[in-house]
Amino acid sequence: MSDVPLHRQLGLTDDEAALIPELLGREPTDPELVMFSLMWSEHCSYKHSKPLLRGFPTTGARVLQGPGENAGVVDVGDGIAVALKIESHNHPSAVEPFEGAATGVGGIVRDIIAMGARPIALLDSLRFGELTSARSRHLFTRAVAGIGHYGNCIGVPTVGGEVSFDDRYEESCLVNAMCVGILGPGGILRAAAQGPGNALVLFGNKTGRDGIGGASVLASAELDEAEDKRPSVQVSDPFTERKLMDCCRELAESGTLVALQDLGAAGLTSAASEMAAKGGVGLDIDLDLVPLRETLAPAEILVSESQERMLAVVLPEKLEEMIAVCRRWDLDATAIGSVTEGENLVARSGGAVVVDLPARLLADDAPVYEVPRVPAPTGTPLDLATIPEPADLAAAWADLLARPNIASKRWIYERYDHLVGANTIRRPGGDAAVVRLPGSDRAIALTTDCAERHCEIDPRGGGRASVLEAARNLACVGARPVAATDCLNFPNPEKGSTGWRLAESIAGMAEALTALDVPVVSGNVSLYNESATRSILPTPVVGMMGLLERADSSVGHAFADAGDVVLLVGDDGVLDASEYAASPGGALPDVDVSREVAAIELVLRAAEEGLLRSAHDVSGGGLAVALAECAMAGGIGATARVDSGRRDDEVMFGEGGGRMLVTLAAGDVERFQGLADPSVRVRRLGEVGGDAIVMRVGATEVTLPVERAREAYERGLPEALA
Amino acid sequence: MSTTVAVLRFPGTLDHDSAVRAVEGLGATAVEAWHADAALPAGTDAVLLPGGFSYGDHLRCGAIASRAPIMGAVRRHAEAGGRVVGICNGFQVLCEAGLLPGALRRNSTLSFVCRQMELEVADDETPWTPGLETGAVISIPIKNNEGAWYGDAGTARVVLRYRDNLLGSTDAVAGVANAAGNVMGLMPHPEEACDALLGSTDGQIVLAGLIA
Amino acid sequence: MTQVIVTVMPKQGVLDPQGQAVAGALGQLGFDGVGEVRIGKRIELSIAGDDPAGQARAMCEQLLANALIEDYTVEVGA
Amino acid sequence: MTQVIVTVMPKQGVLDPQGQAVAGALGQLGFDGVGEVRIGKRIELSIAGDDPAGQARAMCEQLLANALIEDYTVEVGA
Ligand SMILES: Nc1ncnc2c1ncn2[C@@H]1O[C@H](COP(=O)(O)OP(=O)(O)O)[C@@H](O)[C@H]1O
Ligand SMILES: [Mg+2]
Repeated sequence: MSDVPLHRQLGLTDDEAALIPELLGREPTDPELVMFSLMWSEHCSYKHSKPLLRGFPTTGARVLQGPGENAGVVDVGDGIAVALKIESHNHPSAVEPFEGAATGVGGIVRDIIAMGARPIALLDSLRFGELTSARSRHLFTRAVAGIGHYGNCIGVPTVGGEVSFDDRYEESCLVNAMCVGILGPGGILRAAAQGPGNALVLFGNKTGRDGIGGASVLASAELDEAEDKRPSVQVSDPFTERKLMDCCRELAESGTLVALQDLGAAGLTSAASEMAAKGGVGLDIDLDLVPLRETLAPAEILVSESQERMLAVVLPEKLEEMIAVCRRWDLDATAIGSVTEGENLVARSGGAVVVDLPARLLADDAPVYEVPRVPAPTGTPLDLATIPEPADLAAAWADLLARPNIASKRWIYERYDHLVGANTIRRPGGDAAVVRLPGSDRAIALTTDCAERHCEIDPRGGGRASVLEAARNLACVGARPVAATDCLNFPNPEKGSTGWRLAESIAGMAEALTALDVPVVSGNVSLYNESATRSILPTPVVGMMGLLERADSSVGHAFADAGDVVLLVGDDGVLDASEYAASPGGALPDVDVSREVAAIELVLRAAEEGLLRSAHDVSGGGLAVALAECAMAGGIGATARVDSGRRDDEVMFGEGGGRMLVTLAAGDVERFQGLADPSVRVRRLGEVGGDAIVMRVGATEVTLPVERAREAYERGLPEALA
Repeated sequence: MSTTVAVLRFPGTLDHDSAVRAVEGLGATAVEAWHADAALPAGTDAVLLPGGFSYGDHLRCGAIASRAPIMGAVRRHAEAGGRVVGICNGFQVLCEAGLLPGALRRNSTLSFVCRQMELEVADDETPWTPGLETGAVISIPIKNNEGAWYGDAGTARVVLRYRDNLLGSTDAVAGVANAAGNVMGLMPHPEEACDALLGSTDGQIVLAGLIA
Repeated sequence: MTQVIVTVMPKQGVLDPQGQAVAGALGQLGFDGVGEVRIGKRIELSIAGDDPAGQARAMCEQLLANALIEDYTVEVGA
Repeated sequence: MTQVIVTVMPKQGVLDPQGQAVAGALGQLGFDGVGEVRIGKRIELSIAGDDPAGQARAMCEQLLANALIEDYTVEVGA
C-alpha cells in the first residue's frame, strides 16, 4: 500500500495530481490534497457528466431556481414556491443498507432545508437483485427499514416511490430518495456566502469520524474496494434532523440567515468551498472551534461526513439570536469562522494555517472529461417462438400479478408513514401521490419512474419512455406536469458503451421533457455502479411533479360504477423487454414523443373537464395487469374486448405504446372523443361491472375473478420475502 | 367564548401543526405549550398531546417526554378534571406519566404500520365518543411502531378497540381513558381524519371531546 | 467517575415479541439448539459522587425502566 | 441448555444518539453527576450443545450484531 503514491490512494489520477500544483503555484499540503481528491471526485464535481447534463431543458416561466443550488424551486401559483430534488445513496446502502438508506433520506431532506423550505413529502426509487437471493432480500428489507425509520422519525410523509428487482442489481443496489418542500414567507435561501465580516456558524450534530473517505471511496470507486472501508459507516440520527428542520424553519422565517448550506459528501470542505465560490468571497475557519465527538486530525475535521449538520452565514448582530434559537431546539451551534475579502478558503489548526487556497479550485475547477461514446449494437426483435404460449392464460395472468415487480407494494409503503402532516390526498398504491399545498386550494402530484430495461436495449427510447411514463402517471391523477428532477444511475462511463448509453438516455429524456415543456430543476449523478462481474442496467430515474389547480379534483385508478365505459388511449404494446417475457434483449418500436404527449394532453383535458371516473397508466404487465389493478382498487370487475391479429399473450401482457386506461360515464364518451387529437388512438374496450375481469382477445375469453387477482397481487411481495 | 386547547410541543413532536389545524377546524383556539415551560398557557381549557417521536423515541417511547417540566402542569390540569387527549406518542407519554393505565409496546408485526383502521366504540359514555353507541364503527388511520397497548383490560376504561387486532394489543385496545373519563389516549390519529378530502372525518368525533 | 451498568429486561411473563422473532430468525439460519431468547437493554453510565449505585437505582425508578413491564439491575464497575 | 448472555454495544467513536438523549434527560431530571451514557442490547439465550459460546459468537457474526457499527461480547452463565 505504502509504495502507492498518496494521490492515487485518494483516488486522484496522475494527471489530476500534476494539475494541482500548477493551479496552486505550489505543492498542496496533505489536508489540501485530501480536499482536492474529494472535491474532484465524480460525486462532487460531475467531471464525467457535466457536459452531458447541458442537454436538459432547465428554464421556464415557473422556474425560480434551476440546477446548481441545493435543490430546484418552482412557482406553483397562489404565491407558493416548491423545492424538489432527488439524490442517490447507492454505495453506502450496499455496504450497510439500514444506515446507508436512512442517511440517504437525511441528506436529501437537508438539501431541501438548505433552500429555506419545509420538507412536505419524500419518495424512494429502489433497485435490488432478484428476491430469490438471500443477500438481495437482506439488502432490500434493511434499506426499506432504514428509509422508513428516518422518514417516520422526522415526520415527513413518504408518499410514493418505485422498486424493481433484477439480477443486474444483485451486487450494486440503487437507493434514490426524493424530497419536496414548501418555501416559507422568507423566500429562497441560497448557499452563496456574502458580506466580509459575517459569521460562519456550524450547527447540528458534533463532528466525528463518520464517513471519512466516504465521498471518494464509497461514491466513486467500485464496491470491492469500498468493502475495506467499512468502519467509516455513518449512523443516522433522525431526532437531531427533526430538530434541525424545526430550527431552520424558525431561522428562515425570521430572516436570520444570510446563507445556508447542508453538509453532505466531503463535509465541511464541500460546504465551505461551495459557499465561498458561489459568493465570490473567502472564508476563514478555525478548526479548533469545531465541536468534536472524538479527537480528530485537521484533515479529518475538514472531510468528516458526520450527518445532521448545517453551515450558515449570519450577520454579526444576529449571531446571538441565531445561536439562541439553536439552543432552544437543543442543538449545538458554534461560530467557527467568518467571511473574508478575497476568494480563499483558509483553515487554521493550533494557530497554524493548514489550508489556504482559492475556493473555486475545489468547487469549480475540477478537470472535465468527455466520456467515450461507443454505440452498442442494435438489438433484434424478440422471437415470440422462444416464448411458449401458456395453456391457461388466467393462471399466467394471476402469476404475473404475484411477481415482485408487478405485485402490490403495500409491504413497502405501509412501513412508511405516508400521512403525517395531514395533507396526503392520494396515498401510495395509485399512479402518483397527491399532496395538498397547505393554505391553498391547490395540490401537487408526485411520482418517480424509470424504464431501465428499455434503456438497456435502446437508451434514447428508454430515456423518452422514462419521462413519458412519469408524465402519464401525473396525468392519470389529473395533474399537469410542471417540473422534473433526475438521478442518473449508471455503471462506469469510461468503459464499454456506458458513456454512449448515458449520453443517449439524456438526449431521449431531454427530447421528451422539451415536448412536455417540463424543465429539469435539479438532479444527481451516480456512476460506477458495478462490480468486477456485473453492471447495473442504465437507470435514469425521473422524479416529476404535477400541479392540480383544485385539490379536490384529483382522479384515482379505482373503477367506480357498473356501466362506466372502459377506454384505452394509446398504441399496442410488445413483449420485448417486458416483465412477462422476462428475457433480456429485444428491440422496441420507436417512442413517438409527439403522439404520446398528445395522449397525455387528452387525459389531462378530460380530467380538467371532470369527465374521468378513473384513469390508470398501463405499465409493467401490460393491459391485463392495468385492468386488474383498477378492478382490485374499485372492488368491481369489467369486461374488455381487444381485437387484434396478434398472439393473445402479447395483447394481454405486452408493454409500451404510451397507453392509459380511462373510464367514463356512458354519456361522456362522445365529449371525451371530441377532445382527442386525431393522432391519438382511442379504443372502447367494454364496461365496468361484475366481480371478475373478463378479457376477450379475438376469439379467446379469459376470466379472472377480482378476488383471485387480489389474492395473487397481495401475496407476491410478502411471499417472496418470507 | 371558544375553547382554548393547549397543543404540546416536545423536541421530536411531528403532528403539532396538523393537530392545531384539526382543533381549529372544530372552532376551538389552539395555543402552543412548550415542553420546557412549567405552566400551561393562560386560559387553557383542554390539552392535546400530539403524535411524533418525542426525544427520538429513545429509551422507551414517551418516557423522556413524560418527565418534561410541562407534564407537571398537565397532571394538575387532569387532576382538576380538565380534558386531556394524547394521540399516538401523546398516548405513550400519558401512560409513561401514569395518567393513563398500561404501556405501549412494540407491534407484534415487529414493523412500523401505516394503515386506515376500523375502530369499534367500547364505551359510549365518555366525552370522546359523543353521539356514538357502543359497537359503532369509525375509521381512523394508525401509523406507529410501538402501538400495542399492554395492560389490565379488565380494570382499564377501554374507549376504542380495533376490529382487526393487527398490532397485538391486549384485548385489541386502541384507546383508553382514566376512570373519570376526562383523560384519554389512543394510538390512531384522529387529526389525520378530520377532512373528507383526506378520506375520513371520523376523527372530529373523538377530538370534539376537547370542547366542553 | 464510577462506571455503572444498568440492565433493563422485559419482566418474566411479559411477552417479548422481539426475542421471539430473533429466536425464529436464528432457527432459520440453521442454529438448532436455541431455546428462549429475551432481549433487553444495557445502559453504561459514568456517575460522579458517593453513591453511584443509589443514584443509578433512582434513575431507574424515575426514568430508565418502566416497572409495569420491565425489571432492572444495577452493577457498579471499576 | 446453557444460559448465554450476549452484549451488543455501539462501537467506540460511532454516534450513539440514544445514549446522548438519555444523558440529556437525566441531566434535566436533576441527576448532575452523569458523564457519558452508552446504550446497547443485552440478549439472553439458552443454547443446547457442546460449544454454546462458539455458537453465540457465530450468531453475533451472522445476526445479532452489526460488525460495522457494533461490538459484542459473549458470556456463558450457569
Ligand atoms: N419503494 C416504494 N416506496 C413507496 N411507494 C412505492 C414504492 N414502490 C412502489 N410504491 C407505490 O406503489 C404504487 C405502484 O407502484 P408502481 O408499480 O411502480 O407504479 P407504476 O408502474 O404505475 O409507476 C405507486 O403508488 C407507488 O408510489
Ligand atoms: Mg406498476
